[in-house]
Amino acid sequence: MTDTGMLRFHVPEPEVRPGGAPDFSNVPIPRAGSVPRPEIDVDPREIRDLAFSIIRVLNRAGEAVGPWAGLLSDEELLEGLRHMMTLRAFDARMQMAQRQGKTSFYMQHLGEEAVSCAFRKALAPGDMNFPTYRQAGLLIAGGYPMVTMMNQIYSNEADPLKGRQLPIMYSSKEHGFFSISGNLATQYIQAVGWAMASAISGDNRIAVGWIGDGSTAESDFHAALVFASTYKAPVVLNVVNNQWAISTFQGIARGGSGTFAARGLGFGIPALRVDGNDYLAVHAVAKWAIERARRNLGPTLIEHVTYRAGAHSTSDDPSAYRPKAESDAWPLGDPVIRLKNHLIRLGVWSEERHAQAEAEILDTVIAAQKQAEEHGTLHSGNKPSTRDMFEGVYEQMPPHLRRQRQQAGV
Amino acid sequence: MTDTGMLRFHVPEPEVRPGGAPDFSNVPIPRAGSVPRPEIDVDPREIRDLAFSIIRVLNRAGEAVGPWAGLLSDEELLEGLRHMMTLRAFDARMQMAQRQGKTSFYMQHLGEEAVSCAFRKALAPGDMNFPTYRQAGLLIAGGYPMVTMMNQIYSNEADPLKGRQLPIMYSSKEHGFFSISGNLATQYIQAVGWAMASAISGDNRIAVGWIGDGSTAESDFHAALVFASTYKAPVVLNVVNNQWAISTFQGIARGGSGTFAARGLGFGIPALRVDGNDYLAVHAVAKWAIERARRNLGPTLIEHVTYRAGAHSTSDDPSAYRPKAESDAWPLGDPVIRLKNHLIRLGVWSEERHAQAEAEILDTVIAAQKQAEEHGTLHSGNKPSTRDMFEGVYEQMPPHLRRQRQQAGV
Amino acid sequence: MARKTMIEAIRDAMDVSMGRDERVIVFGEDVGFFGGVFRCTAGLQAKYGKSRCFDAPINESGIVGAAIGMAAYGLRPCVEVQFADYVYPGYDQIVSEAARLRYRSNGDFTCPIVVRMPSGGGIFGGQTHSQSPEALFTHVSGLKVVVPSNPRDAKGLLIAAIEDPDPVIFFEPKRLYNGPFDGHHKRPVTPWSKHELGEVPDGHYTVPLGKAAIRREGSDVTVLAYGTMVYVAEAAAAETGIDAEIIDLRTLLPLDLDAIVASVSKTGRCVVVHEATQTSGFGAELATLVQENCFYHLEAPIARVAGWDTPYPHAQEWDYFPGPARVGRALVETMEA
Amino acid sequence: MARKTMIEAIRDAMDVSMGRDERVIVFGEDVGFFGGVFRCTAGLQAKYGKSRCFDAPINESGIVGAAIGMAAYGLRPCVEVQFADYVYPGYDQIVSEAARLRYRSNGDFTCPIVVRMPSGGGIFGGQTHSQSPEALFTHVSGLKVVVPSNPRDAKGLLIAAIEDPDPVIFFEPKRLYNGPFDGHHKRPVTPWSKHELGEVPDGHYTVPLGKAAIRREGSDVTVLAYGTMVYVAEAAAAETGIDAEIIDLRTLLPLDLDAIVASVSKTGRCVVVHEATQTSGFGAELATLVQENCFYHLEAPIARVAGWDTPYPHAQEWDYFPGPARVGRALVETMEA
Ligand SMILES: Cc1ncc(C[n+]2csc(CCOP(=O)(O)OP(=O)(O)O)c2C)c(N)n1
Ligand SMILES: Cc1ncc(C[n+]2csc(CCOP(=O)(O)OP(=O)(O)O)c2C)c(N)n1
Ligand SMILES: [Mg+2]
Ligand SMILES: [Mg+2]
Repeated sequence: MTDTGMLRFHVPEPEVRPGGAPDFSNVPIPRAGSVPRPEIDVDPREIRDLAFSIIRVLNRAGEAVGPWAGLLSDEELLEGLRHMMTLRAFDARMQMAQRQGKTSFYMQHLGEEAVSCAFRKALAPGDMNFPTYRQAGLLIAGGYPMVTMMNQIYSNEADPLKGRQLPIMYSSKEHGFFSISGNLATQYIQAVGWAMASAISGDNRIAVGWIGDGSTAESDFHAALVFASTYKAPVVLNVVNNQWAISTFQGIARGGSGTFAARGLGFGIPALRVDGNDYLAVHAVAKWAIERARRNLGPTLIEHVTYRAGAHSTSDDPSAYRPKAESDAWPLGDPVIRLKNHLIRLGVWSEERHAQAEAEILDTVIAAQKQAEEHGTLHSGNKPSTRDMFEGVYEQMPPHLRRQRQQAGV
Repeated sequence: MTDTGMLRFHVPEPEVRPGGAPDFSNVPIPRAGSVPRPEIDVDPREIRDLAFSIIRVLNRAGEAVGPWAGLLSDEELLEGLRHMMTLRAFDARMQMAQRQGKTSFYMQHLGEEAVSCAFRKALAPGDMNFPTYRQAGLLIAGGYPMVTMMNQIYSNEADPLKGRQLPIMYSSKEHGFFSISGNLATQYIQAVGWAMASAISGDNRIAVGWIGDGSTAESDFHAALVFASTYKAPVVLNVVNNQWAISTFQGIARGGSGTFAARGLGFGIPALRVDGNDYLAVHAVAKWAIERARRNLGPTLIEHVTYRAGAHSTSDDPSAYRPKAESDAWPLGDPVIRLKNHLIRLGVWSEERHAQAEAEILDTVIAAQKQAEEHGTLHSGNKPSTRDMFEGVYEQMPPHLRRQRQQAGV
Repeated sequence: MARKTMIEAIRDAMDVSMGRDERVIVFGEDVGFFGGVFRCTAGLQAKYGKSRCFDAPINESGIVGAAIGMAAYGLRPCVEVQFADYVYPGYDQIVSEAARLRYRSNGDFTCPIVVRMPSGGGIFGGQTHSQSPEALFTHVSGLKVVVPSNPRDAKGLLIAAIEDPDPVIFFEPKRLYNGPFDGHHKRPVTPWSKHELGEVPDGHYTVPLGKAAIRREGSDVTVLAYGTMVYVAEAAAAETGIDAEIIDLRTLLPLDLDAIVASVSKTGRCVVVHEATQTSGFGAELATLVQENCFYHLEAPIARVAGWDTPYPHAQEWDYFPGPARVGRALVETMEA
Repeated sequence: MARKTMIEAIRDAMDVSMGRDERVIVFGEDVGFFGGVFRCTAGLQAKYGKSRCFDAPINESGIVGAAIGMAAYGLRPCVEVQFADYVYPGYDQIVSEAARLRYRSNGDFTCPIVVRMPSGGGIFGGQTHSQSPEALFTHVSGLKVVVPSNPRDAKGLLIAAIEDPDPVIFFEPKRLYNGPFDGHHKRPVTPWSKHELGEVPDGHYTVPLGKAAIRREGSDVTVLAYGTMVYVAEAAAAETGIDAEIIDLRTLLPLDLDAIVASVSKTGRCVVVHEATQTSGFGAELATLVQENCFYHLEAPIARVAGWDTPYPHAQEWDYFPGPARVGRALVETMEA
């Protein structure tokens, strides 16, 4: 045996822990506008670099620059801002509702609003998302009623899911939003299956998979990439890299690859990284990938580089594992502020109008909340019936469940 | 919705099916000696090309050329030839034994002998392989007694596994050969775990994972790469691409990536492709990767490009799904013949000595077989006892198994 | 009416279903060009094209997961897992996703998939080609679990499964593929062409899920069995001369409890048999239901005959397999108890 | 002797084991720096270093698979699956690999691993944070399955599990982490600091695997329970005034059948309770064993009280949870039968 000395065990560590000063100076951030926009039918091998860069549109001055800019009208941008502000207000209210005991659990999007809101606007009716629990922007930007979302969160009598699911585990086929599973990554391969089905059926609808940075480590991520690569499925596979998986920093899932987009390289799948806090960049990259899929050019992997500014969920307290100020130090800024500044720069928005919009949106959210609470909250008011608990396990209730329902006296 | 017409479903197909004329002209085969040999501590990003080339040492003229040549002495090469010839003879006899009803099942290595035989010689005592069912060369080249292998295949009274396992599912800790599982890919992450344990323990032994081309699609392949990448585990991860997974051509598992080695790129793991029918090339690449692991430089992924010349197993008939002549058309030739020609070229071997060695080896195998058959075969002679069936489920037999053994009357 | 092997009957079920309904598609490892290692899908790709019958990568989670996505889209995938022993990598998708989708989305999305897989031992397949993991699925609400025992049922049950609006796990006792095997492994097996239940109607028909069949009427003791064990039980009854009523459950979930209760109430005795390991096997559920529902009719303890609680061994296959001798002994003991 | 919560007791067990044996290592999702979402491993990384307690990627198959490789090397990994509901991606590694390794290699390689996971409901965790999948493991030969119900046992059983030469699945009823919960969800829970079994001896001790404990002696009826249901059964007995003998099984596999048979032979009646869905739950095995072994002592059918055969609902948590009212009703019915 060659004597090469003792092996040492390597465990990656984040740069800073609570008590330390956050430092993202080693995260390379390319200038906005600097990354080229390849042709839609580019050979994936020619754009391997895009897996290691970051596509950005909005620069520090609030201008939209470079080849990925110019896709959205002022009205569309204003609408986008409103969606993100709505999602943020919605989150704040529901977070509070949970603290008030009106429901058991909540998960917010703070800092990540651009990702799902902007992506949604690049989709066509009939396309299907397979979301995780952190893409409610797909619903908000898709016009799904906030009251219905709240009814689900409250598990009240008007909950479309009859109280059966954890709060925020929405489902709306009509709005292209697949039933959220609490199990990580399972839905990624399902998105590929849905896309395969669309191709098998000669349809032109495409599917969109969503996964978090931490969850890319899960094996179904691999299943999804293998199937997407082999069958050239019309699917966009999104990785939302918000730097954290509960208390675990992204380096544990990512390992030595440098980026999550890099995972696509091993499958011949075009892989792009995008500034996830840049509404315009997310939208432009989404458009590109969606067009590829719809033109039967196959799957695209997109890593959205963002930051989870809030806690993982209402059960989590991030101060135990990361510096409090880390969020402020995050070099890609805040998606709402960045789009606001851009609109102000464009001359179609102002601080006053923003403050006013904020107030209006809050009113709308509060009004929706009031309406939802008329149908009850988790522990008070009307609730889904115990009978509902026995329904829908199968299309037709089998005899043993019927007997159990009788035993339950309902 | 953009009207982009109908999606079409894509299913990859092999170039030829039975009835067609085999054609590998589209498989790019680099010249022997043309691929550089990087420094052992190279940055993986600098050698991405190696995932798309093929490292070869033996040229058509039977010379060993290029930067990967020159590691093995004549004696070592002669020994390597003997190992491969032994494995081939062993396979032929056991295949026949299965046909004669002496056991239930057999799987041979025809055409792939170089991979496991050459790899084994690059390992040090104490290193641990996590093999699939097609690396018996690790045992043959490691000096594991053929009779013991046969006893296992026959499930006879001397079977070290007491008749419990399918034929060829060997296990020998002493010989660095982890118990084979019939379940594909499961052992790949176990290899990584073993390597992590070695690093945790400050040991200097390394682990080696083995998987087939088809099985890389399995999710545990991903688990292995994630863990290996994250913890820089001292492990060599081998993919034996023998072009087929039972009736399924490699394109179904590989998809659009071009090669299996490419999978490593997404993890920052150095990935090399090697001519799996070239004993010298396999050995040289194995040495390189093993040294990396032992020097704590982390994992390496190696794709061994070879061809399964025989049937998948004794239960399979490949003429149903691929042209009979495909094996002869395989551009990388036969590993035994190539090494033989090299040794002849070196002047240390001849056709006569080869024929003589063949006869001698056959005698040795037949002698071993005779010895094994004295202990019985699956359906005749002595066998492991029924009592053995109840042993070893746990270290200590729990009461319910004791009761069952009583019921069984043994 | 043609005589068919169980393989042919299963293939016929998929053929008929694909012919009637464009949404039915078939995929799995080696099922496309080659037609499956047991040849259950042979010819389907040639007949229906590569888009409706194709090879899958070796990833059982991917196969089931993709099928779930396809079902959510509106197709009706019928997928093959090469051996039941290899279903575990797909277990999460089945348990956490397929089984829960209708419930958790309140019917917004549903999951009409069939997961077919050869199960059971008796072919010297060792621990990884012999398992009977049905009890791991009967514990999962939202699934249906089917185990046919003959070609006629296999076809009708598989068509019913494909048409069912919910996910169905479909076990194919591989030892029965070519003939009714009664556990007498040294005797030649009668081929299906010589067996009444090898007569398989042409075209479309269904055998409803959730209905058992009485294979042998009798008054002494009720035997609850499914798959291969139906024939083992028949042999045991014949050899012991005990007038057993043999119920072939066919569907384990939902279970035909009425048929079971009616029979045991009549016989007052019950023997439960299966190939799977005994502890926490489906026999435990059966025995428990019988004692819950027929307690006052029972004249003897309900006996179980099952695989021993060990992995399935290779050489000791016939010591492991619960053959007619063991079942016969249980019948005798139950009668004498 | 200090009073500890169940979380502290479990942490203590790992601490003691890591202190005594260098081969013991601990990893899982969020278990390293942070110390686990339930804080069961808090402080272990700081004390033993990153090589012996670390964060794992979110891949349950990887966690178990790596642990198996480590065990084959010679370490003794004790890994955490964040919730029992998320064990399924690791199911194949547990069933096909950990459980079979000793057998298939005839002891050449062994697999002394512990897979810990919080299980059970009562915390409004919905269908993915409430499951009790123990029966999916009791069917698998080669595994041991443990469910502690109090801090003292939890520590002793976990140390025993870590020292056991075979793979152990260790369920931690999360509703008991902070106190003995009896199903009266509207009443405040007594903390462990006020409960006798919250007294946890310092240092090393074991509670042997495979031995049940009698929590309440009684003569009317035997209640077989484990985990949270032990306290629900206690409440039901107290509220109905029925003199129940309550057996806390502690280990489901291997099972302490002697204790069960002794008790039922004495009482002649038996009620089995668990949180998991009823069909093919571990209660089926228990009821079957009781009727097999105590048939002639039984004066009434063995009753099961279990989770309904639906996914675990969110809003209807207390309609689903088998609380003291349902258990009490079963006790009364069993006494009146
Ligand atoms: C299969 C599975 N394992 C573990 C969990 C527990 N869990 C819930 S969220 C989470 C972290 C996910 O992190 P990431 O994928 O980065 O998504 P993020 O929360 O950051 O959006 C974990 C481990 C789970 N839900 N499912
Ligand atoms: C989990 C699992 N799924 C399916 C199988 C059935 N099976 C056995 S070998 C095989 C093909 C493997 O092909 P490959 O990985 O290329 O290895 P090769 O046989 O070519 O060496 C399949 C599908 C299995 N053993 N395990
Ligand atoms: Mg994250
Ligand atoms: Mg292969």
